Amino acid sequence: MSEAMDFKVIGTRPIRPDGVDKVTGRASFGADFSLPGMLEGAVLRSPHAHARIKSIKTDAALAASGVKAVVTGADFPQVAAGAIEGGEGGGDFADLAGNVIARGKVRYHGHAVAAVAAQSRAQALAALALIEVEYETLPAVLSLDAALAESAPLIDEGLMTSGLAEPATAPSNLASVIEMGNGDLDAGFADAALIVERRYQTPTVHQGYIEPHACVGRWGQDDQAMLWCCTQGAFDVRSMTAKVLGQPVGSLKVIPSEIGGGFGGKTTVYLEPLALLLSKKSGRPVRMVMTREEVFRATGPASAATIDLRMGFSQDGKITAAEATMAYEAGAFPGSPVGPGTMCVFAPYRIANFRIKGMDVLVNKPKAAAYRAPGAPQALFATESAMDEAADKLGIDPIELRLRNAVEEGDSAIYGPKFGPIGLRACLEAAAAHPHYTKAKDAGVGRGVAVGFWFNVGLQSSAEVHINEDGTVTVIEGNPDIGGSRASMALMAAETLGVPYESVRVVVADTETAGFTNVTGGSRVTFATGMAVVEASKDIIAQCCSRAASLWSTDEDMVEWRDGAVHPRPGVNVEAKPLSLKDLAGKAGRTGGPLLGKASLNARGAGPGFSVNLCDALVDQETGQVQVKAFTAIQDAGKAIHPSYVEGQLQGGAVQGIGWALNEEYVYSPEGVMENAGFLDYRIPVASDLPMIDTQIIEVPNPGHPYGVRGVGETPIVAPLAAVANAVSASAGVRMTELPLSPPRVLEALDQA
Amino acid sequence: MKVHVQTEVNGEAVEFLCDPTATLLDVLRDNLGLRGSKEGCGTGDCGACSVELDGALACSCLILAAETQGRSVATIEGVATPEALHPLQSHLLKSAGLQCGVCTPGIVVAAKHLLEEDPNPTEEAVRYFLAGNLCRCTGYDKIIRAVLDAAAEMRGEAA
Amino acid sequence: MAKVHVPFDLRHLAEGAAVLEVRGTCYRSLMAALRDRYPVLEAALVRDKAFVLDGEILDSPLLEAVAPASEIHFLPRIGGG
Amino acid sequence: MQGFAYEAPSSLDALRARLAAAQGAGELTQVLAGGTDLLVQMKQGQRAPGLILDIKRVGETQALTVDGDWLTIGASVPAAKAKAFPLVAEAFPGLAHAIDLIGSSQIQGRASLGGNLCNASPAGDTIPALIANGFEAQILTADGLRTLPVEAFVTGVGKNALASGEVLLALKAPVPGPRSGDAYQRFTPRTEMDIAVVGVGARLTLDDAGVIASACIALGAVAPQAFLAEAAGAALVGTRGEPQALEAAAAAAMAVAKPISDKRGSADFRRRICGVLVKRVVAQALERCTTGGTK
Repeated sequence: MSEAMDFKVIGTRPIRPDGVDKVTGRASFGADFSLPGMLEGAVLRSPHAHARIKSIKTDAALAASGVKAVVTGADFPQVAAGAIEGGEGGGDFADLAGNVIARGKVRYHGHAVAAVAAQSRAQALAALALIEVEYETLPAVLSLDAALAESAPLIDEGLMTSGLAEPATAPSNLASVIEMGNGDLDAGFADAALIVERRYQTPTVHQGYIEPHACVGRWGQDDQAMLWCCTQGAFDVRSMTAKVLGQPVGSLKVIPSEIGGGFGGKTTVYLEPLALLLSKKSGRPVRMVMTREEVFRATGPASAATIDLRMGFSQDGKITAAEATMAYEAGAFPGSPVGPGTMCVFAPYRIANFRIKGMDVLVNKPKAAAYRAPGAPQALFATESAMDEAADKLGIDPIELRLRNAVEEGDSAIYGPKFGPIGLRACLEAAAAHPHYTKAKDAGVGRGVAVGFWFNVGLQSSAEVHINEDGTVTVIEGNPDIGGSRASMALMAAETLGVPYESVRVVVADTETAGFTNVTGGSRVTFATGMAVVEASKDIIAQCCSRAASLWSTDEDMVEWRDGAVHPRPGVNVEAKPLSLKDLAGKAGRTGGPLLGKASLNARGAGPGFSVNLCDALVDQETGQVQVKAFTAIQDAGKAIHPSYVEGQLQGGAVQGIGWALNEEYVYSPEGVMENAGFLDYRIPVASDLPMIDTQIIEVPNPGHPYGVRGVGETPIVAPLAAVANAVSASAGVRMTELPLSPPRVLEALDQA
Repeated sequence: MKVHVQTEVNGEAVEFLCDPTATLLDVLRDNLGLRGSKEGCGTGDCGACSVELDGALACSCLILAAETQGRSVATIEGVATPEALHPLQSHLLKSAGLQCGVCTPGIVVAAKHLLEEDPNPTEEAVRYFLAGNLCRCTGYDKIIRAVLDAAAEMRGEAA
Repeated sequence: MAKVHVPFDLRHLAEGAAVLEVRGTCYRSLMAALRDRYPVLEAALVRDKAFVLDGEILDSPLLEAVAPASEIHFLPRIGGG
Repeated sequence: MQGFAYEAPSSLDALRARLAAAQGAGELTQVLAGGTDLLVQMKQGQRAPGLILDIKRVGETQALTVDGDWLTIGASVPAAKAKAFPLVAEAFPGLAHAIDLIGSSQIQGRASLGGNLCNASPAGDTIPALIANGFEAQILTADGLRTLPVEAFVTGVGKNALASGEVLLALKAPVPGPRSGDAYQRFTPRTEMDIAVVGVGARLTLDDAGVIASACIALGAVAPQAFLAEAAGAALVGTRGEPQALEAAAAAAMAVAKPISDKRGSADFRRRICGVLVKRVVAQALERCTTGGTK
C-alpha cells in the first residue's frame, strides 16, 4: 500500500445502503421486533445501593393475572470465573453473570433482582410489585475515597487486590493495581524548571445512546434458543448469554437488529439471559425493553476517575519527568478501564522518566461499561490540562509545547512498543495552521487545545462476498452497522472488485449466517472487517483469474486482474476480450459453480489514532455558564473510506466529549440513588447548545491495512474534555480541574480567582 | 374497559381498541404496526417519537391514544411518497446526517413541521427548534446542514 | 534470543529485571522457557496481560513465531467501545 | 400507568355535570389538557387517578381572544398556538418567551398555559411571567365562575387553589398600555430542555417622563411557588432603571428568595443567579418600554 494509490470509489461520499430504510422509519431496531404469542418481560430492580438479600418470595407474583414466569438469581447456574475473550479486557464471566442478576447481595441501586414475563407489560409491572424481597441494607460506598478508606464497607467480601508486589492479606474494595515506569523520576523532576502538580477529577457519565436496550428471546423444547437484540456484537451476546445460562454456544442463535447507538455500552448483556430463561419457563417468546430510567440505573456507565498528576518541564518545554496516580471507579464489579488509562495518560509524548500507578476500585454504582476509547478521556483530560498550564507558565504556544514533546514513528510508546507511522505531528501542524487557531479570539473568549490518543484494535472478523449471476455483489458480514459501516464495506468491495458502489449490497448477518466476528467497537470495523471484505474480494478475483484462464485454455499466471476484469498478461499470446466480473458471473455455472469469496482473519496492524482539538469557549462571569463558540476536530484517519462518516465520528465524539466536560454527571443521593436518571436532568448536549463542529481529516496511511485505514471511532472523544476545560480556564482566568464544568462549579472557581 | 377510537393516520381512516392508559406511541407501534416512531425516553425529552396531531408537532409518548378520536395523526411513515423521499430525507442521506438512525424519524417529522412554518429558518432557529430531538451520534452538525439544504431546495434555491 | 520486557509491576517476580533474554522460536517455546525460569511471573503474564510482539498486540498468540531479534512486551488488556 | 377511565366532555355543561357526578361518586378525577406533565407523572406513579377528564373538547378552554382591553388564553390552548398569537407576541414578548421555554417544540405542541399553572411546579416557566403581567385565573365552579390572581392560584409545590369539582377555564390579563414592557428569563445549564434553576419575570410601565411608574417582579424556582417580589418592584419605581436601582432591585429579590438546594442547584447558587437575572430581566423590560414592545 502506498500514498500514491489511485482510488476510484474510496474517498467518495455515496449514500449509505441502509439509508432509505433509516430515514423512512422502516429500519427495524431492538424494540421493533415481535413474535406471535410473545410475552412482555419486566425486571425488579434493587431499591438499595448495597444490601444483603435475605429472602425473595415470588408466589404471589406467579399467581397474578397474566403472569407466565418469574425468575430470580436462584434459577441461574453458578458461573465460574474466567476471562471474557473478544477484546473487552478486564471482564470476567462470573462478574458478568452476577451483574445480570443479583445473587445473595445487591451491589447498586437498580441491580436486577428478579424478572417477570406476563401477557402485557402492565401485568408484568403489576406482578413485580408482588415480589417480596427482604433486604438487610448495608452502607453504600459511593466515592473512590470512601471505597479506599481504612474501614470501608466491603462490596465483595472475597475481593483480594491483584497486581500487588506482596499478595494482599485482607479483602478490600481495591480490585487491582497496575504500575508502569521507566527512568529516574527524582532526577527528572530535579531537572525541571517547572513542575505542574494537580488533582484532576471526572464524574460518572453515561454513553447516552438514544435507543434503550431491547431483546426478544425464544427458547425451544429442544433447548435451541434464539435472540433478537440490539447489540454491538451478536457473537459476543451469544458467548456471554450462553455462559450465563450454562448452555453450549451452538445452541443459541443471535440475530442483531439495527442498533440505535452504543458507544461501547452495548458490548455486554443485561436483559438477554433474563428473556431467555423467562422464555424457557413460560414456553413463549419474551420481549424485554428497558425504560430510559433503567438504562441510567443499570447500564453503562463510564468510570469516574481521580488522577493525581505531576509533570516536570525544562525551560524550553521538554518534559523531564511525569508521574500519575490514577484511580478509576469500576462500579459494583471489577473491571474499570484503568489499564488502558495508564497506557494512554502520557502516550502522546516522549518521556524518559515516569511512574504511573492505576487502581481499579469498587463502588456501589452500576458496573462500568466500555465507552468510546475506554479509560483514555479521563487520562488525557489530566495530562492535556497540565500541558496547557505548563505552556501558559512557560510562555510557550500550547501547540508548540506539544510539538516539542510529540512522539513520532520509531519512538517507543511509554507503554513499551515502538510506534509505526503516526499522525500526531501532522495533526499538531494542521492545528497550528488552521484558521480557527490563527484567527483572533473574540472578547472574553478562551481558546483551548488538547491532544487525543487511542490504540485502536484489530481482532477477529469474517466476510463473504457473493457474486450474483448478473455481476452484482452481496457482502455478508457480522458487524452491526452503528454509523454507516455498510457504506464503507461496500466502498472497499467496490474498489477491490472494480465495480460500481451501487452494485454492492451489504448484509449484516446473524450468528449462524456470518462467520465469527468480534464487536462493532474498538474502532475496528472499517479496519478489521474492512480487511476481511477486501480479502474476500481478492478471493473472488483469484477465482475469476483461474476461471478466465480455463476459458482461454491458458495458465493462471498468464492472466491478470486489472480495472475490474481479467486480462491476458501483456505479451501473452491469447486472443481474448477481457472478462469482467459480470461476464464471469454469467458463466459461473459453466466454470465451476457460483463465485463465493470468503475471508476470516485476526487482524493485525491497527495503527494508533491521534487527534488535536481546538475549542473557543465563553464564560458568563456572572452565572458561570459556558458557551462553546467554536470547535475544531483534527484527526488522523489513515485513509478516510467515506469521508462524511469519518467527519461524523469526529463531530459526534467531539460533542459527547463537550457534554462530558460541561454538564453530564450522575448525581447521587447519600443513599446511593441516582437522582437524575432521565434525559431531563442528565444533560446531554442539545442542538442549540452547539456551534458547527469543524473537522479536518489527516491521512497518514496505516501500513497495516490494504487501503491505509486506521480506526476513527474512539479517538474523537478523548481530546474534547481538556480542550473545553482549557478554553474555560482561559476565559474564566482560573484553572479548572474537576469536571463537569457546570455553572455552579465555574462560578465557585470565579469567586476564588 | 377498552376504548374504541376512530381516527386518521397518514390520511387513512383507522380504528382500534385500546386500553385507556395506552399512549398514541403504543398504539402506533403495537396496534397499527407503525414502528418508525421510536421510544427513546417515554417522557417527552428525546423527540424520537415525534408525530403531528391535527398539524401540531408532539411527542406521541405523551398523548393518550384515546385523545386522538376524530383527529388526524401524521407519522414518519407518511412523509415520503411512493415515488420519492421528502427533500429532508434526501438531504439527511446526502449529508450523512445520521449514524445509527434511531433519532432520524423524529428529526424528519420535526424538521418538516419547522419548514412548513418557516421555509427559510436561520441556523440558530433550526438548532432551537430541534433542541427536543436528541441525537448522540452526529453532534448535530450534519443534521442542521441537511435541514438548511432541504429548506433551500424546497424554496427553489440551489442547495 | 528474544528480548522480553518485564512489566514494571511484575519485575519483583523476575528478580527486578526489566528485560530478559529468552530463548524460543515461537510463543509456546518462549513462554515455556520463561516458565522454567520464573514460573510465577509466567503465570501472572498469562493471566493478566496481553502479549505484544514487535509492537503488535496479539490476543491469540498461540502459534506465533518469535524471531531472535523480536521484542516482546506485556500490557494491560484494552477494551474497546 | 395504573388503570383509569377516559372521558372527553364537549361542552361546559357536560364538563360541569361530569365533575359533579365524579365528586358525588368519590372518583379521583384528574383534568387533562396537554398532558405533558400529567402523563409523565402518571407513568412515574406520582399520580393515579381513576378518571381522566380531557377538557380540550370544551370550546371555552380553547379560546384565544382579545376582548376590549382583555386578553384571554383558554386553559388548554397549546403553547405553540399561544406564543404565536399576534397580541401575545407583540404586547407580551416576555410571556411569549416564557412559553417558548416550555420543553421542546414537541412539548409546546401540546402543553398548555393552564396545565403549566395547575401543575404548580416551583420552576414552571410561564408562572412568573403570568404573575408579572397581572394574569387572573378564571375558574369553573359547580355553579358559576370565579377568578383569582395567578399568584394566589398556586398554593405550594404541585398545589393549586382549585377546590374539588373546579376546573381552570382560562387565563386573562389586561392588555398593557403604552410605555410598558415585559420580560422573562430563566437560568438553566443547557440552552434548552432544562428545568429552570431560577426564573424571573418582569412588567414595567413608565410615565411620560420615562420614570418607572410601576414594576412587577415575579420570581420562580426560589420558593415553593412563584411569587411577586414586591420589594424588588418597589426599588425600581421612581427610578429610570439606573445601575444602582437595578442593584437595589436585585438585592431586594435576593432577600426574599428562599430557595432550596437540590440536584439542580444549591440554595446559594440560586439566590445569586436570582440577583443576576433580576438585573438582566429589568434591563430587557425597560428597553421594551421604550422600543414599544416586541422583542
